[in-house]
Formats: sequence, C-alpha cells, structure tokens
Amino acid sequence: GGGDGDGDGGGGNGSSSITFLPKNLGNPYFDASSTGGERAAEEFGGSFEEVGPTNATPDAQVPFINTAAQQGVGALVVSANDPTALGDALEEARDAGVKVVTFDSDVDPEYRDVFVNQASPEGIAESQIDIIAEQIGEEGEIAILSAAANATNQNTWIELMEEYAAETYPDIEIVETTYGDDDDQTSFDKTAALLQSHPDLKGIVSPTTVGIAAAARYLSTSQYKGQVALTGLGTPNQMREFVEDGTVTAFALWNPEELGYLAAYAAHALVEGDITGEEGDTFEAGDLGEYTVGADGEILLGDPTVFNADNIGDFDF
Amino acid sequence: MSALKPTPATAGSGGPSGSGGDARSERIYAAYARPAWQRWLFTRETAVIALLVGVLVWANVEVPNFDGPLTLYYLFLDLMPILLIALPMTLIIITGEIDLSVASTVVLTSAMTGVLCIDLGWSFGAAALAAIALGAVAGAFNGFLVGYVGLPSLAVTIGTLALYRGIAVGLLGTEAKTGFPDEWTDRVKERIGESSYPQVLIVFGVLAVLFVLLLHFSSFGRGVYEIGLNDEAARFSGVDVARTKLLLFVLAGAVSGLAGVYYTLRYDLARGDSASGLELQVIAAVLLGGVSIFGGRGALHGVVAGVLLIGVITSAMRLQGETENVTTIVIGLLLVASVVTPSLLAWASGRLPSRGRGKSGPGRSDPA
Amino acid sequence: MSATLTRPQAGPGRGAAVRGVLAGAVRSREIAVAVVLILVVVAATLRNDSFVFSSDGWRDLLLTPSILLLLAAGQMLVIITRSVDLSVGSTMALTAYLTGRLFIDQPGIPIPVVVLAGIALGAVLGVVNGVLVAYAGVPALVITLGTMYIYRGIMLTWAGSDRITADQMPREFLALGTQQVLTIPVLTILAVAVVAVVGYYLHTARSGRELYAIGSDPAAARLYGLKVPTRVLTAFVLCGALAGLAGVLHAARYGSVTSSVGNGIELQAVGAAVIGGVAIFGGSGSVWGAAIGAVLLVTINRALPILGIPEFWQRAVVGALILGAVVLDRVLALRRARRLDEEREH
Amino acid sequence: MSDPLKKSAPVLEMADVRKSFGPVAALRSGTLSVTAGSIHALVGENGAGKSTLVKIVAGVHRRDAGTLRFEGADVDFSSTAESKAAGIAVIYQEPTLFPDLSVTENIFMGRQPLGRGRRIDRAAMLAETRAIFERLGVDIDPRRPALGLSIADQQIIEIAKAISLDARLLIMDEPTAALSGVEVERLFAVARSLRDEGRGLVFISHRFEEVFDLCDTVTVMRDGAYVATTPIASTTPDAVVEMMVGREIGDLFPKQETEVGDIVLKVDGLRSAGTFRDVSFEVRSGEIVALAGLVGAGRSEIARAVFGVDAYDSGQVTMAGKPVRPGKPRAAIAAGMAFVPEDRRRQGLVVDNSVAHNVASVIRTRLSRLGLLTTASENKAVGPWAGRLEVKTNALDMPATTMSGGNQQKVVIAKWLATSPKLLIIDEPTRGIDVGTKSEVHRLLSDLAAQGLAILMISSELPEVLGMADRVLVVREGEITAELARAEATPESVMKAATAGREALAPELPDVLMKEVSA
Ligand SMILES: Nc1ncnc2c1ncn2[C@@H]1O[C@H](COP(=O)(O)OP(=O)(O)OP(=O)(O)O)[C@@H](O)[C@H]1O
Ligand SMILES: Nc1ncnc2c1ncn2[C@@H]1O[C@H](COP(=O)(O)OP(=O)(O)OP(=O)(O)O)[C@@H](O)[C@H]1O
Ligand SMILES: [Mg+2]
Ligand SMILES: [Mg+2]
Repeated sequence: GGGDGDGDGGGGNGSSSITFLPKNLGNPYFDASSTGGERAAEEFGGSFEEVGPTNATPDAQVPFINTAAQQGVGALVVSANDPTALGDALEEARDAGVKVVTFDSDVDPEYRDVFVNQASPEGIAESQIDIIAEQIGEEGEIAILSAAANATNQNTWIELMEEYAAETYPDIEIVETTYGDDDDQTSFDKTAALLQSHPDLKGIVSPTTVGIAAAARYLSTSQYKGQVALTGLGTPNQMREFVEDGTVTAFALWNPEELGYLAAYAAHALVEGDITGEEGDTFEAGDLGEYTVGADGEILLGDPTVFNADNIGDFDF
Repeated sequence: MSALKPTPATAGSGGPSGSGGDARSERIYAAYARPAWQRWLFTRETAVIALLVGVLVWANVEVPNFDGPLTLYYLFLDLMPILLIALPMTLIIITGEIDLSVASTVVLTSAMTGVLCIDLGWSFGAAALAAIALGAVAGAFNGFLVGYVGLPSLAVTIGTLALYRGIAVGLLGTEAKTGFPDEWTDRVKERIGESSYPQVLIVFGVLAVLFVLLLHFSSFGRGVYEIGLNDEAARFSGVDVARTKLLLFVLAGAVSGLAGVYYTLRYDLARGDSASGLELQVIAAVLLGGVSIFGGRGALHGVVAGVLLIGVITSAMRLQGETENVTTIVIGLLLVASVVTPSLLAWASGRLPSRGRGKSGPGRSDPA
Repeated sequence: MSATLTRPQAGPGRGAAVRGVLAGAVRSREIAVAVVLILVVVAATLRNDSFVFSSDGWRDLLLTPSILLLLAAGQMLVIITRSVDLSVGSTMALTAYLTGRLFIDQPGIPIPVVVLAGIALGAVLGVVNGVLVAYAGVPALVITLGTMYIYRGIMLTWAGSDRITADQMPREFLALGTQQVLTIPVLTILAVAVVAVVGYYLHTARSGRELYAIGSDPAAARLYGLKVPTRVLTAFVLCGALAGLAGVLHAARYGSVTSSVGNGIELQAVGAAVIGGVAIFGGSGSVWGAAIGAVLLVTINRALPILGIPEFWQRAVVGALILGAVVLDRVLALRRARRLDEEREH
Repeated sequence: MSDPLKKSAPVLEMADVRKSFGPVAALRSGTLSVTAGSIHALVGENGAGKSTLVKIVAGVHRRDAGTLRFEGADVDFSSTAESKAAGIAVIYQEPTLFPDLSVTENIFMGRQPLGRGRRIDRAAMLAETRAIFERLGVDIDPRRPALGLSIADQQIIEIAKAISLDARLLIMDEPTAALSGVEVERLFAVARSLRDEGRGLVFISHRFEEVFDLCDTVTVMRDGAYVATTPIASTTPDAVVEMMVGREIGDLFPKQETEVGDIVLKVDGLRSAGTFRDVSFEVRSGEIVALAGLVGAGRSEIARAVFGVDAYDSGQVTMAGKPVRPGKPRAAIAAGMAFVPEDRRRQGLVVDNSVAHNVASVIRTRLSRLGLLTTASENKAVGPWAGRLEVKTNALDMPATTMSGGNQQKVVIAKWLATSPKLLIIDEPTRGIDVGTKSEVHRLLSDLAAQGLAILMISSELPEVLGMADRVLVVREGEITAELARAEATPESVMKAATAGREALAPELPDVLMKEVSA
C-alpha cells in the first residue's frame, strides 16, 4: 500500500466487531446461525458482518480470513471447511489481534480460541442411529448421504455412527456412504442413485440439512416413499411438509440460530476479555444463560432436539 | 557458391533516422514509423497498466485498511497460482489455442504430491519434482492431441479438464492429505526481508523473466506469434508448428504442476475440490491483459497487469465488505468491455468519416 | 445435415461410392454414441434390473437427462455457427430463481406465465450475448465467459442468501417435475419435443440450413449474401431461451433453487454436443447427436456406481469419453480423406 | 470510347468506377457496358483489376467513386444478397463453397425451393440440381458434401449455382481455368443458350482462343483502368494483347545466358496418393527449370512436397548429394532450399507482421545471440535486404498488410534470399504483380541464376515459362509428361504435353507473344 489517506479508516475497528464466516453462503442452516449471531450482536451492541464463499471449500475461505485480519475485526466466527487448511490463516489473524471462535465444524484446537459445539459428536451419531434403527426394526441395509467428502464434522459423525451401529445393532448394515457436496441437485441425484444401486435399502441417514431435504424431496415422489426410512439432521421449516406427508417420521437438530447466538456471545466474551478460552471460564450468553468453557476450549450448546409430527409445529427456523 | 550479397549498403545499418549521406542510391529504412513514446503509449498494455495504477490509487485513498501492511502480502499469495499459470497460458492463447485443463492439472499434481509425500513417505522435494513432471506429462498429452493429431484445443482440454480432476478425485476419495513438512509450508509464506512481499514472488519473478525472454526476445517467441497470426505461413517459413504447440502445452502443464505444489503448501492440503474455476480466472486475466483470443497479439507485461488488476479489485472490494457477486460482475464487465471497446472504437471511427454509407461494408474480418 | 447425407440410395456416377463412405461416417457418429448408450444401459440393467425395470428407475432414466438435453440442444445451435455459449449455466440459474420469485411474489400466478417468463428472460440474456458476438464482432468465447460471470453475479446479488424451497412453489408446478404420461415423464416429453422442433427447424427451414452454412465457412456465407449477424443472433437467442426453459424445469424437478444452480453445467453442455458429434468449429453435427450425447453423459454418471465403479471416478470417465469422441471424429475424417485420395487415384 | 453496340439495351453500365484497398489502387477507372443478349469478354493482365470490378458489381466491395447502373437504374449494392435479388449472378475466381454441406445445398443455399408450410422442398431441390447437372453434362452426385471435390468440380458447382439463379446478368471470372476441354465446351453451349434467351454475360479469361470462340465484344483493362471496347469480329488476338500489355514488353523477360553447374536438387520417384506420382527431375546451379502445366495439374503440390511442407508417400529428395528429411521444412531450409509459395497472403507472409519480422523470419535463429533475439538486430539484418529489392515502405515496422502485392512479393523474396539459399523454388513468381514489377522480378531471377543459384520456377503464364526457363518440365495430372530444353519449348509443345489425352482446344497463342518469347 501507498502512504496516504487513512483518516480513521485504517485504525481500530471497534472492539466487538464480529465477522461470521460460514462454510458457504446461500445455505439455510448458516442463514439461521447468522440470524442468531446478528441478534446477539444487537443485544450487546457490537457490529456484525457475514462474509463467505459460494463454494464450500477451504481455499475459498482463506481470503476472507485474511481480509478479517487486515480489517482488524474484533472476532472471527468460523465454520471450517477443513480442520488444518485454515490453520495458518487463522493463526495469522490471531497474531493480528483477532479472536477466533469456531462453530459447527471445528479446526484443530491450536488454531482457535474456543469452539462452540452444537452437541457432542457421540450424541449426534447415536441419536441418528437410534432413530433409524427404531424405524426399520433394527435390521436391514442403510446408507449415509453426507455433505462434501472432506467435511470434518460429517466424517467424524459417520465414523462414530458406523462404530455405534456395529456395536449396538449387529443386524444393521451400512452399505454405502455417498456425498452430495451440500449441493441440492447433487444430493437429489445421489439419493436416486442410492435407491437404484441398493434395491433392499431400508433406510437413509443424512447428517446434513441440505442432504436430508433433497433426499426427502426425492423420496416423497418416489415408489419407495414410506418403504425407505429417512432421518438425519434437518431444519423443521425445510422438513415440515415431508413429516406431514409421511416421508419422514423423525429427525434431529439443534437450533442453529441458538448456535450462532451462542457463538457470537462467546466471541464477545473473548473480545471483552471475560474469557480466554481456558477450561472453567464462564460467561453470560443473553437469553441462553450462563455457559462454561470445557476441555480443549469447547463450549457445548446442549442436546439436539428430535422433531416429529407431534412437536414440529412448535418450531420456526 | 551462391554469392548473394545484400548489396552495397551493408554498412548503412537500420538506424532509426537515416543519415541520408550514404553514397549510393540505396535506400535506408527507418526502423519505426512512429516515435518511441507513441509506440509505448497507445497500446492495450499501457491502458491496462494505467487502469491498474488508477485502481490502486483509488483503493489506497478510499478503501479502509487497503494501505495496511498485509494487503499486498495476501494479494500476492492469493494471486500466485493465477500469476504463474497466466505465463504459459499467454503463449498458448497467442498461438490461437486455449488450455482449459490447467486448474485440473493443479489439483491432479496437488493430489499426487499428497499421495507421494504423505502416503508413500517420499521426501517433499522429491514428491514436488514428481508432481511437476506429472504436470508436464499431462500437458504433453494435451499438446500431442492438439499439435500432432490436430484436434481443436477447446474440445481436447474440456475433455482433460474432466479427466485430470477426475483422476485426482478418484485418487483421493474422501481423504484430504494434510500434514506436509512445516519447513516447506512455512517457506511458502515467508516474506522478503521486512517487506510485505512474499518470497514466492521471487520464483514468479524468475519465471516471468524467462517467459518474457522466451516470448519477446527469442526466435521461438517470434514463431509463437506467427503461428497465431497465420500458422500456414509459419509452417512455410520453417516454424515447426506442432512441436511449438506441444512445447507450450508441456510448459503449461509443468507450471500448473508448480502451482499445484504451491497450492498444496499454501493450504497444507491436497483435496479434490481445490482450485475450482481457476482456469477461467486465468483466461479472463490473460484476455483482460490484452491478448487476443484469435491469437497473434498480446504481451506479457499486459497480462501481469491484467492479473494484478483482477487481484486488486477483488481485494479492495472484499475489504469494502462487498460480496463476491459484485466482484464477479465487475470482472465480467471489465472483460466484456475490454474486448468490445476496440471494436466499438473501430466501428465508430470507420463510420464517422464515411458518413451516409449505410451499413458497414462487407469486407470485415471474420468473427469467431 | 445428416439427413441430406444419410440416404445412401442409388445415385448416378462415380460419386456414389464416395458418398456411401461419407454417409456411413456421418451416420455412424450418432449411431456409435447411441450404441454406447445402449450398452451402458444394458450393462447397468444386467447388474441391477431396477435400473430400467422399476418405476423409479425407468422414470429417472428418462427424467434426469432432460435438463442437460435442453442445454445441449441450445449449445449445439450456437456451436454449428462456429460460436460457443459459456453463459448457459448462469442463465439457467437466473431463470430458475426468477421462477421461484414469481411464485412467491405473485401468489396464484398461472404456471404457463411463469414458464414463458423464464423462457423470455433466457432469450433476453441470449440477445445480449448475440448482439455482442454478431454485431460487435467479438469472439463468442470471451463474451460469454464475461457474461457467465456477470449473469451469475446478478443472480447472487438478486438472490442474496435466500433460497427458494419446495414449499414456496405451488404443488402443481412441482408435480411437473415428476408427472408421467404413459410412464414417460412430462419433462422428458417436453425436452424431446423441443429437440424434435429444433431438429425439424434445422432440417427444413432456410434459416436453419444457413446456420450450418455460416459455421462451415463464414467468409463464403457473407459472399453468398446470407444475413450472418442476424442468424448468429438468432442462434444465441434460441440457446438463451432453451437455457431459460431449462432453468424453469430445474426449479420444478429439484424443487429448490440455490446459488449453485447450473454451476459448471456449461462445460457439460459443450461436452455433450462434442460427444454427440457436433464439430466444435461449426458446420456439422445434428441436434439428435447432441441430445444422445447429453443422455449418455448423464446416464453414464448414474450407471457407474451400479457397475461398481466408485463415484469418485465418474468425472474421469466422463473426460475420457469426451476425448474418445473427439479422437474418433478425427480418425473417421482421416479415413474419409484417405478414401477420397484413393478414389482419385483409381 | 464510343459504344459500338447501341442496338440493344445495356444491362450493366459502369463508368469511372474507382476502388482502393488502403494504399493499393486496385481499380482506377473501371468502365464496362454489357448489352442484353451478348457475351462480353473482359481481359487484362493479372492484377489489372478485373476481379475487383466484378466484386463491385456483385456487392462484395463498395466502390469509392463512379457510376454503376443495372438495367437502366442507378444501383449501389451493399451486399451480395442485394445484387442477387436484383438479378445478377457471379461465378467468383476462387470457388467459395460450404465444405460440410451437400452439393445441392451449396447450389441453393439461402433460396431453397419451399414447399408447404415454408419447408424446404428437398425433392424439388434435388430434381432441379439434377436438371442443371444434366444441362451441364456433369456427373457429380448432388447429395455428396462439397468437402473433397476437385477444383474443377468445385468450379462446376459454382457455375451450376449461377445458372440456377436465372439471372439477367451472369458474370464468370475465369470459370474455365480448371476445366477440361469437354467441360469447357459444355459450359460454352450453356452460355450461348443463355445469351440467346436475351441475358447479358461477362466472361473473364486469360485464354484468347476461348475469348474469340465465345464472345462477341471485348473490353480490355490495364493497371486498373479501362483501355478499350471493341467487337470481337473487328479485332485480332494480337491487337488485344497489344492493348493489354501496353508498354515496352521487349524487356519483360531479360534472360541472361548462364553457366550451368553441378546438380543441386535431385528428386527421385516422388509419389503422393491422389496428387502426383513418378516425379523425378534435377535442377543444377545456375539453371532456371520451369514446371509448366494447367492449373490443378499438381505442380504446387510437387513443390510443397519437395520443400517438406507436405508429406509424400514414397520417393526421395536430395540436395547437393545429401538426402533431405521428408515433411520438415526446417530440414529443407538447412539443406539450402528456399520456397516462395503461390499464395502470398496466406503462405508467403504473415501479413499482419511487420516487414522486419517477415524478412527476418527464416534467418532469425542465426541472428540470435545466446538464444536471445532483439528487434534491433533484426532491423539491422533486414534493412540491406529490403534495400536490395527496393521494397517500398515507410519504416521496417509497418505491417505487410499495407503494402501492394508486388511489394509483398519483394518482401517474400527478400526473406528467402537472406538465407543465402542454394536452391530457390518460386511458385507463380509474378501472380497479381504489375508489369513494371514483373520485369524487375524477372531480372532478379535472371541475375540470381547468373550468380549460380539453382531456380525451380512454377508458372501458369506460358510466356513467363518460355521466356525465363532453361528447361521446361510439363506436368499433367500429377505426372511429368515432357522435359523440354529451352530450344524445344514452344507454346505448342508445352501445351500439347500439358493437355494430351484431354480434349483440349487447340492452344493458339497470339503471334505477338510468340515473337516476343522467342526473342
Ligand atoms: N482485398 C484486397 N486488399 C488489397 N489489395 C487487393 C485486394 N483485392 C485485390 N487487391 C489488389 O488489387 C489489384 C487488382 O486485383 P484483381 O484481383 O482485381 O486483379 P485481376 O485482374 O482479377 O487479376 P487476375 O487475372 O490475377 O485474377 C491487385 O494488385 C491486387 O493485389
Ligand atoms: N480442395 C481440393 N480438394 C481436392 N483436390 C484438390 C483440391 N485442391 C486441389 N486439388 C487437387 O490437387 C491437384 C493440384 O492442385 P493445384 O491447383 O494446387 O495445382 P497446381 O498445378 O499447383 O495449380 P496452380 O497453377 O494453381 O498452382 C489437382 O489434382 C487438384 O484436383
Ligand atoms: Mg481475378
Ligand atoms: Mg499452384
């Protein structure tokens, strides 16, 4: 850069300026979490910005981290497309004084201050397997429709699901894991391919909101409707009609808006110096009450909610 | 035997202004029709450079944080793959061909580096060399089909675009290779002294000088232009058209391989979905820099300015908080404007003097 | 052009033998692709009979390619005039979003109006491309690369982060995506009808034949007094309109519109045309070839997992297929040239 | 300039039409008046502006000045569609066909017969094509694609195209150049019947026997300007040639006696399927050997194969005793060959490149220092050669597009002389070059031979062949049918060898040229 023209443009951008960087833009799950983040920022009087790439890849996320570092924002709230690839960029941002909070999908602990975890991976994995096992009578073939082949949280959950299913439900066989890239059309076509290649398929688990909605849409117009069970992680608004028409009986999710809300408050607490990310630190998160930082700088939102025909009317996100 | 001499006036060299007093009636030719400043000023390249300077000034004054120490550092780190690949791409487009497979080659070589270094335990240096060699082989495959089999490069490289990325995705599957040696990943990010320029810029600088010498100061480079302007005439003057094209595609492949290694180190990662859309970014930058898609015209300094222009605009707009879409629109408009403006100017200047003469005459050169 | 050449009946003179060879080559191009397609389908069905013999399998076999079919048909129109349109993916995204927006903002709007609006928007975007290419005389590759960025950017800016979901569109519209008539999906019927109309136009209309002439030799076309710019513009408008229709159908079929609709599909459309035997530098190829190419491209993707090839290798197979098609064309052309030489030699 | 043919109405009248292409004044004052029911010959040397005049009538080019009247009304065609619609059909000198389309479609493109619902009526189209082909007596399958047609067949398609237009004015720019005798006769029969129907025809040809056989009036052009119009009946070939050439033609072929030295080029049994076969000959230093023959005989192909631009199937090319690698122009250049090709603008030059880059294009590897080449070193090397050939240009960085044909040819020759070759192959050395430059080129060739260069010259102009060559090789349909020493080479002997077996019209060359040639 040249020499002149700064005025107050270059200097400190306020302390509680918070930038949300989801995996990608145009994803309803992250729209909800950003809504929560923005609401939190309004409450504690900070500024809020959402930036992000169109494609959910780490190389597309890095420039946004760099930009946040250049702007000297107070805190960056990231859902990472890769656990290590963002590491260096995040480290540089922290060197520039930016607090780093990850949510939804973590990076390696050394690269961030805290991780706001939606639910424990074990909890997520087990609840989904339990739901599907119940629907298919604890035996038969099931398949998994994931997001990107490299999505960390997905891969962790899938691994835990496989272990748990093998231990608890020996008659259930996971026959295939396929990847819809969190793209609507791809997930849709991959669902069709799953049903096609496995005529005896009993159930599909899709631990991603894009995937489960696309799969439900395919199933709802297919000959397999009502015969192949579907569950996973989905937002109530997206899944409502499929629960109503019987394509889906039950699915799970935490409230992504609350997740964003909590992440923003955690970021605020870091910026204000209320917490440092040490185990045992506590902070107030608005309506949600008090939270404590756990081991490895993790903050746990709570247990996921299971939605079904009885309770889905109570939720709107 | 054939004592053909270029006649008496061997002495009278081709100096710019003939010092009229050379003995015989032999004619002395001026080297240039226009003075030097005009030759430099009225070019596409100068226009792009001027635009780049203008945007830089604007960004420094108007965009908060643009004058910060990190801006240029990140700018160059982000642009490095485009800068690198734009060099051979310029030569390929000047011959009238195109290579759409470069981004896929980047991913393929990155995957290869990952497999060799992480899975098979090769030293990183050896893996990187193998990856660059693989890039050259991938380029050679394109070049063979285009140069020797005579297939249209657009069709061939659409095919290898899918093929090379497909092989990378097939090799890696769900895996992302990571954990490359720190000494290497750190090296990519080091700065030159205390400046805000990353050291990789030196690698680019060396390559850029080599490509400038190759294109603008060598017999080979003259051949590259001739092929683009008229490949038949080039063949009639002894230019080996097929071999030249092969070589250029090999260079593009090898440089893409280098960019693949860079990609791997910069993100400490080899993944099948990296570098998506990079090929079109490179081509857009090259065209913006004044290279004609028909071949035969363009220069490397314009191309480098074109790449930087896109980089500076992207960086400035991101700092301003504009979303990617707006940047995308601006770059698209720039690209269209940069090719339409010359036609519009020609059309306007052709129409104004010969007023009244209705539609444009039929003698116009072919489109497409 | 195939039709003029594919009837190798008796004709007078020495040309007959040559013509047989030529007709054979041209004809074998579409047939070769169709044969590959049939082989793929048969192989997949042998592995798993639900690929064809189940109601979903049958439906998807016909339904899934229909969108690419439209794009390939449009792309083919542009390619035969020696141009190319890289902006179709972005055009499709814009019209898909427009479709959703209309249903949301104008509740109760009749479906045909929405379909027409989508086609019209596509046509308008095609006009922009066509005017720049045909009248400003700028290469199509550059212009449509630029408009690909611009249209996508406009779509993203317009849509912001909101997406259109199934519950925001009327059921009757979404039903279009799955409805079947005599087990044939409506969308497929629509797409095949469009291809048939395009094929009929190219075969029987003067302006259709002129598209081939322009691509075959633009300079000669000008010398003939053909209206080159007008025809090129027409090709781009038709291509845009078909991409517009594809966008509407995408909304109906997938029931949702996100920012990534049609990302990268332009290269698939070009690839489908090339696989189907459309010469990338214009002048020859049939819309049927492009259509079969599109079906093959999509179907092979669906068949590979069934054939036991991991999904990660699908893309590589597609690439190999495109290369194979281009090389095959060259081999046929060389053989043809050699025959002609021998003819002359007697 | 009085019009001797007042009796019937003029279809076409042109007066003082002017056209320049940049610095080249292709047409300075084009004047032509064609009456209905007559066949009007337009003659003139290469580059006299005949084709340019035709293209103006057709609407390909637009005139810079002058009047153009068609059927009594002032017209200004801005496209070929307009002239076609007005009733003018043109057969251009170079066939312009759509290679991918069928012969029938090529004939009817843009105006196909329409049936019900504005559909193209293919059956009618095919029937009409067959009828036209019958009338022309040709045997081409109307359904085959134009790709791969021989030049003669392509020319026939052009003729069929023009006839099918049913035009009131038919212009034929050298339609017979590639046709055999029978085909020419058929064309003439059709032309006469069109004349008898009351149409106007313009016929351009370099063959006087055809002009005198077919036409009733002749207009002569020279250097882009009108010279005279006379009824055929009241003139002679000699008189026409005098008007055509116009100036001192005595020194047009300044051939010097030279000392013939060692064999430089030896060609042995060269064969390329479908193009030429059994081609063997040699060229010695100091000797000018001409390859003569009809257009399309395959002479250029032989030259291209010798130089390595084209591959050949069998045979051998030897330079100074050493075999030359086939298919590699670079190897040919290294062996001392130079090749001035027939199509200057497409093969000889990169017209968009500067004079300096063009002249330096072959020698530039030699100019490189440590692999590096600078514009300064190119300019330094190029200047003297441009001077030697008296190239007219403002500066060395001017693109060759801006130059006249003759100057461009000088640039091509300069580029090859700069390589200090042992053998110069020169294809149509003076095609489209004005008379003044023509004799300059001839003098240059003669000088070069005198300095010991071996020259292989291809020319379609018989006077040039007879005036310049020490030895003439006649090519017919890809085979060398005669080798004639300078003394034996007469118009009759050359034409006989070039056309034997074909039903050629007797080649009657005007006396003027014969005298001048044997001088
Ligand atoms: N498009 C053009 N641009 C520049 N110069 C041209 C162009 N067309 C023709 N000329 C020049 O104009 C002059 C007249 O050319 P023209 O083709 O009319 O001659 P011609 O009488 O038909 O000769 P030929 O007998 O060889 O066919 C030539 O010097 C030619 O080089
Ligand atoms: N486009 C073409 N398609 C098929 N055959 C061709 C084509 N062009 C030329 N030929 C054939 O190649 C041979 C040589 O043609 P060409 O006109 O180059 O001969 P030439 O003797 O060099 O004539 P010119 O006097 O024009 O230089 C002929 O047999 C001709 O029929
Ligand atoms: Mg002419
Ligand atoms: Mg020739």
